[in-house]
Amino acid sequence: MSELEQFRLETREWLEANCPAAMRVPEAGDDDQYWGGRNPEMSHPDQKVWSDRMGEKGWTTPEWPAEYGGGGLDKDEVKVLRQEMSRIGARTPLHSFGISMLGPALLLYGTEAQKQEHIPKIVRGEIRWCQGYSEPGAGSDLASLQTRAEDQGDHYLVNGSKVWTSYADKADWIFCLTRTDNTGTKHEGISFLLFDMASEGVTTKPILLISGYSPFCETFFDDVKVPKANLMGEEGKGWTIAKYLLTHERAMISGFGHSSGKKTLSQNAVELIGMDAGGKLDDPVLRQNLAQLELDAMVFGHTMSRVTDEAKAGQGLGEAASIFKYYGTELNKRRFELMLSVYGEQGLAWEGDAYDNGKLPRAWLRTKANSIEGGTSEIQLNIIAKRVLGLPS
Amino acid sequence: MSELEQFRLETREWLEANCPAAMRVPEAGDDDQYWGGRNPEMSHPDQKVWSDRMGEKGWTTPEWPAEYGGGGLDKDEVKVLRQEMSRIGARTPLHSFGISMLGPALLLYGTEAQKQEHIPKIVRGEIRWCQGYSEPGAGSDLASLQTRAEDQGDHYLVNGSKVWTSYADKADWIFCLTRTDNTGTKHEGISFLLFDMASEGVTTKPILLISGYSPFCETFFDDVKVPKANLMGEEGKGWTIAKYLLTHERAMISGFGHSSGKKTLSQNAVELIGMDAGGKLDDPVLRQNLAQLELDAMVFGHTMSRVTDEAKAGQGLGEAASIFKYYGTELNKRRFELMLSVYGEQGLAWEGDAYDNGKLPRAWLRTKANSIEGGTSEIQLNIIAKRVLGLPS
Amino acid sequence: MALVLNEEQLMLKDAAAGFLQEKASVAALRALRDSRDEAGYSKELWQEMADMGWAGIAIPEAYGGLDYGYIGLGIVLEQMGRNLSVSPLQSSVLVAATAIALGGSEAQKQALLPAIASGETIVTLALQEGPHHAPHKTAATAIADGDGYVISGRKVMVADAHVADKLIVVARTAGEPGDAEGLGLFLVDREATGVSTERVIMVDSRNSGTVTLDSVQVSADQVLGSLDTGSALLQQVLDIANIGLSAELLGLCLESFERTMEYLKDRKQFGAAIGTFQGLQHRAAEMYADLELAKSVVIRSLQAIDAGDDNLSLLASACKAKVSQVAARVSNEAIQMHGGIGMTDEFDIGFFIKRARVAQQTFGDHSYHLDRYATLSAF
Amino acid sequence: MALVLNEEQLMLKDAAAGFLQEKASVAALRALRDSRDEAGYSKELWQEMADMGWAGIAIPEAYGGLDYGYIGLGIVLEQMGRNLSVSPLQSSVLVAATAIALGGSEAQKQALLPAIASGETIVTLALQEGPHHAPHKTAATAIADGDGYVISGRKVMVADAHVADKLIVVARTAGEPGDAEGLGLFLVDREATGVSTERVIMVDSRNSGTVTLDSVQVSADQVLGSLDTGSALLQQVLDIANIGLSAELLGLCLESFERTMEYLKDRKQFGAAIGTFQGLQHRAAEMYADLELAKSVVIRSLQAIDAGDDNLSLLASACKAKVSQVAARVSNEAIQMHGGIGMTDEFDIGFFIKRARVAQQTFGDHSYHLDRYATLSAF
Repeated sequence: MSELEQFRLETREWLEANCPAAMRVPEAGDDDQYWGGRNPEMSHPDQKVWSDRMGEKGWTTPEWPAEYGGGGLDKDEVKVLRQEMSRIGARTPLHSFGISMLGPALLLYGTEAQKQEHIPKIVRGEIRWCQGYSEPGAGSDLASLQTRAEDQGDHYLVNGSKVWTSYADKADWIFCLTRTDNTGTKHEGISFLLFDMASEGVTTKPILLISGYSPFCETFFDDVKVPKANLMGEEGKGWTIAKYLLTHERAMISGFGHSSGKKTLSQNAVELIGMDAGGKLDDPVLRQNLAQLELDAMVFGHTMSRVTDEAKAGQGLGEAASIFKYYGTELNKRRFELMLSVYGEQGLAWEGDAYDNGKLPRAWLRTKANSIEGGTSEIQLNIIAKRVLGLPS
Repeated sequence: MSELEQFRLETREWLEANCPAAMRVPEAGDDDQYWGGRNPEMSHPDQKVWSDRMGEKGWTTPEWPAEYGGGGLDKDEVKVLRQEMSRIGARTPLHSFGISMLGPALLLYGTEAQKQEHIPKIVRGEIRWCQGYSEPGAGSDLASLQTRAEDQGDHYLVNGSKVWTSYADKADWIFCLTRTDNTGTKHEGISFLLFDMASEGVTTKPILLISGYSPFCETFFDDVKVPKANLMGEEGKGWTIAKYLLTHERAMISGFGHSSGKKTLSQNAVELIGMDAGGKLDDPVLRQNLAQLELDAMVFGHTMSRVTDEAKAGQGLGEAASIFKYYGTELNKRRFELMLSVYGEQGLAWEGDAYDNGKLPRAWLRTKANSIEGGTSEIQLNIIAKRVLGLPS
Repeated sequence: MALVLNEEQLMLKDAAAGFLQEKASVAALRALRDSRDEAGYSKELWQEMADMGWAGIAIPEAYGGLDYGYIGLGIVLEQMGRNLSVSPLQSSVLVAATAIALGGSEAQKQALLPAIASGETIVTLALQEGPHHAPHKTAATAIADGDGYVISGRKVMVADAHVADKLIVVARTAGEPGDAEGLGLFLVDREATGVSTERVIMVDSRNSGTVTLDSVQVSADQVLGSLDTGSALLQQVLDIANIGLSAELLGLCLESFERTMEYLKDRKQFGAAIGTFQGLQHRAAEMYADLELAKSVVIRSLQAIDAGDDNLSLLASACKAKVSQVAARVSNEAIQMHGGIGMTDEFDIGFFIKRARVAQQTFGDHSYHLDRYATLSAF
Repeated sequence: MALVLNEEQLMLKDAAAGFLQEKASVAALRALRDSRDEAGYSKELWQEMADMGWAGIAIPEAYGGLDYGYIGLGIVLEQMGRNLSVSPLQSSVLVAATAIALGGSEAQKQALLPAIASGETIVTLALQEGPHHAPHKTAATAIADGDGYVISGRKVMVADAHVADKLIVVARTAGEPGDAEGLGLFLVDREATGVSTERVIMVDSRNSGTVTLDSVQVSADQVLGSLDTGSALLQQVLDIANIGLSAELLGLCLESFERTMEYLKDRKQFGAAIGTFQGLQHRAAEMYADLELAKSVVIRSLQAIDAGDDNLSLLASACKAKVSQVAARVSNEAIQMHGGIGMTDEFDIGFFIKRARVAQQTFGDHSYHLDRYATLSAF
């Protein structure tokens, strides 16, 4: 038996023994996601059990180095782990911006001490992180940020505010872009700080969205003291890290809205609308629009696979993330618009158990932010035009 | 009987007596259009007879002042004349850029002597005009024109070249934008000259288009002498006239492609493709695209009527021509693309009598220029954004 | 007819704009929503509107109306669209009064139209049964029983159901679900035995409702018009309703477009007003052209109702299809061009897209009407 | 399978690109057109291509081919698309050889595949009868007559008809026009008694032709495969043909897009390169994303042919629909972004839109395949 096969057997056995039955049931909604942190929220106590067990093995971050608590697995082993988890329908044990965003940047740009301090807690879900990027009034022009971090010898004094901070009200720590220098261009003088949200002077306020709920907050900093040791990367060079993370975020956001193995939208349409005499969906215009959407979604899937394969083969595309972000979010908006068409006027009810408390229209409205957050579609098109196509400024 | 009814009777009688039978047969193609000029081209000798008779009465330009040879009719009379011509299927007696373009500008900006000299010859089709606007390399940036007209005391010396001059090889005179001054902004120093294409130093060369034929020429001026009296408007203020004429041209070009009372495209599609079991066109995607086109064309027609009515009612829209140019030409391109879809692969044959010598694909290719000539679609969108919507530069 | 408003109509437009901006603006809608108002609309305001004659604007003078025609009603609806004003104008006046005026007996007209015009009675159409507009799929039945009928069925998405005094119930008297013919329209008291209604709050914060009819007895004189002409009457009512909704949508589109243009002029990024970016400029200009088309088809269609044009169905479908398409584009771009702030509940622009989608879906959206347009054009 | 080319395939791509740029560029197409060449393609060049193995690139080695699979053929087709190279590769290799390889008897394969692979024989499919691709509407008949068949009918839009040695004629052996089943494929000599061909020059300056079959006698051994499987075989051939045409269209799109981008960088107006205008930049970027999708579906589909995937029809229709849609957009924008010069025959960019539309229409365009995609997806 190959080593990999051996690994598969052991993994299977371990998962069987350690994944609680309740964690093999699909998540019914966002409430079933486990985000860890100092005061974890749970819809079921086994969420923490499952996350802790996986975190202990480092399997919440299987590909991260073992020296910082990660799983230390190679690519093939990671694939096996995912396959085995999927085989028993195991839930993602831990959702975390520490894993999806900060961690990769920390491994690349953090000091040894920072890695030692923060990564194991991310792996084990002990600290929940949020991201402090956007500011009121800055919008797409992220680098124009104004939150100031003044050098006070052993610490920075941070003043300013952030907006669109996802789950700031639930996070323990923040990774935050601040301005330590005003004299250069706007991309210079930005510094990347890590600090505790429990620090004195930090307050948060949730933002209500048009969808009626929101993970977003405004976050205010009033004379917050941040030790110098919490500077990540060089002072004034934070924009490099920010760009790295933005690219990461773009790839994530474009992943939204993929069907989760349930019925396709066209299958739902057939059930809701029925067929005509010729065996075609009894709404010919909607049928065409659905066909175009599903075809495009399929081909977009091929494109993500191709780009991944090209990267592996060293034929990398470079700026692929911008295409994914642009096309993926626009596709997702199209998909939800068509969902409204499929579900009809009844799909627009906002309240009441009979109408799932407006789950569809709320999700639809939420998609409108996809092409705004993490760099608008317009920004992505600018990036493609200039960096990929080399069109002049 | 009202005066108008009296006029109708007389007109009817005159037309019956003067419109040759051959001129009551619909034009079979561009060859049947009569353009007049010193050496008129004819597919039938009665074309000249008909044009001359109408020109004599001023009815080639019924609404122009009688003192310059025009018909001097009021709006209601013009309408009656059109109705009566249409009643017997009378052809347009004279096609002319003198009528559609230069004339209105002459009446507005010309000196008395210029009007006296040129307008009667336009009305009677004695002189065929062409337009010298675009230059090689200028494209949409019309005002960057380089053709120079040097002041030589009693005349200008014109040097340079023009491109996209429709029928320059068949025209007798040209109205031409030239640069008399280089010192100001590009819109200043432009002068509007009229001159004889038979002048020494004028040569023309036809441009072959992708559609295989073309009315367009390149036109070269090599030390052409133009008398000072042929300056229209003030020296250096030609851009005002040019803009006036461009607006005129835009409205004309957007009028292309209107169905001439024959079958609609969807009716043709039904004949060529047939119906499905449910009584719908047996190509559901094409059906939707056709429906959207015909609906948009109908509503675009409403829009042209509405804007005309608003102008009459003094609720004018101002920059309507840009919308018409933009939307009308884009609509026309869409229409021809759908025609290709309706006529299928056979519609793409290029030669041979059986395939009408490629009339359809040639016309289709020709439409591609609609959104380029007379100000590109992009220029129109810029105009709408800035002048109508007031968006900042 | 010239495709312009005459002086009287222009005055009406200005008056409506002024009144609604003051009393029935987006702020008023927000207040209704946040107070979780029981009725879902302001009765006082509705009475003021009725006192100005709006509830009877298209109703003949003989029945207590102003007789300004549907062009008049369309003008008011457009302004209500601009302000997202909430009232029973759509349900009771645009739809129900139209059905009664077109199909009702003299006695029915006398009994109901003045009451609608005065604002005292609210009537609504109970038509839809499934998720989509599909009148021919009506399954609710009206079975002859002595002199009258017994109606049973379940209706969804009935506008203002829980505040209506009367319902116009569409029920099948012949044929099978799927048949275009065989439908009857019946006047039913909302409080009649066997009728129950349940309020549903929609994404646009307006009233919809589910109506259950359990062996409801109606007398023969409650049939609107005759049973033979029910399907044709319904089509005529729906054509007019769709044109009216298009007028409302047009107002909504114009307002959100104008607000967006203002935002593009004010909002600065990368050191410049974002309205200077040609990418946004071209999209704005394309939308402007679209809006010009929408304006044209709306006024043309409203005039066609009043003129009794015989191609009204074709025009109505063209109108609703085009305006729905434009509304989808304009309302989406309004959010996108506003960026993050457009996503917040605090900012008003998000209210427009919510109302837009409901009005688009009501009585058939772009898909439905583009298909119908093709069918009516014989292809 | 990884959606990338392997090293051998990358070498083939480079070799094809180099060869075609040198010998079969747009200039060569222009020369063929302007000289009104009798054959409509260069026989010498075709022989060179065949000598390099291209005519047998997807044909198994046992029949004289290179056995590089359809991914190999697709690579060459993409480069031919980039250069608008004219040859019988589509008609004789992509379509006819595929039909013979998939459906032919051992004797038919032995007789024809090596001859096609060597470039010595040209075979073409005679399928279409009306203006549109609609195989099930085939009306040409093949009536059993002793051991053989008598074929009558009229075929249009037969690629390379007047220069082909053999035709594969689709004719009905059972059922009525409109039935999907009952079609047979017959090998017919172009010079057989009763066959007449007439050349038609298309907008892309390529050969098409009309073929009239007047009681043409064929023996039983000229049936390709069996009559029972004719319709299925035809569908399989058409799926592969559409994927191959998509590969050609992809090359055409990439080339005209790249030329357009170069033009945007070079061309100056209003004092700046027109490529600085954001309106054009955003459209270019959107097209770029579209092209990335087109690339993906083409390579995925080519691989699926070679892998024998069982959902090939769905993929083939997705591929042709998507690539046709992208081709329409990119070729139109190429003209528009070039402005006036793009309209002149002297400038090469106009040749791309001409070839694009023919390849889009051949064997079904976006409309046809989007409909088929929905049908195959059971909705």
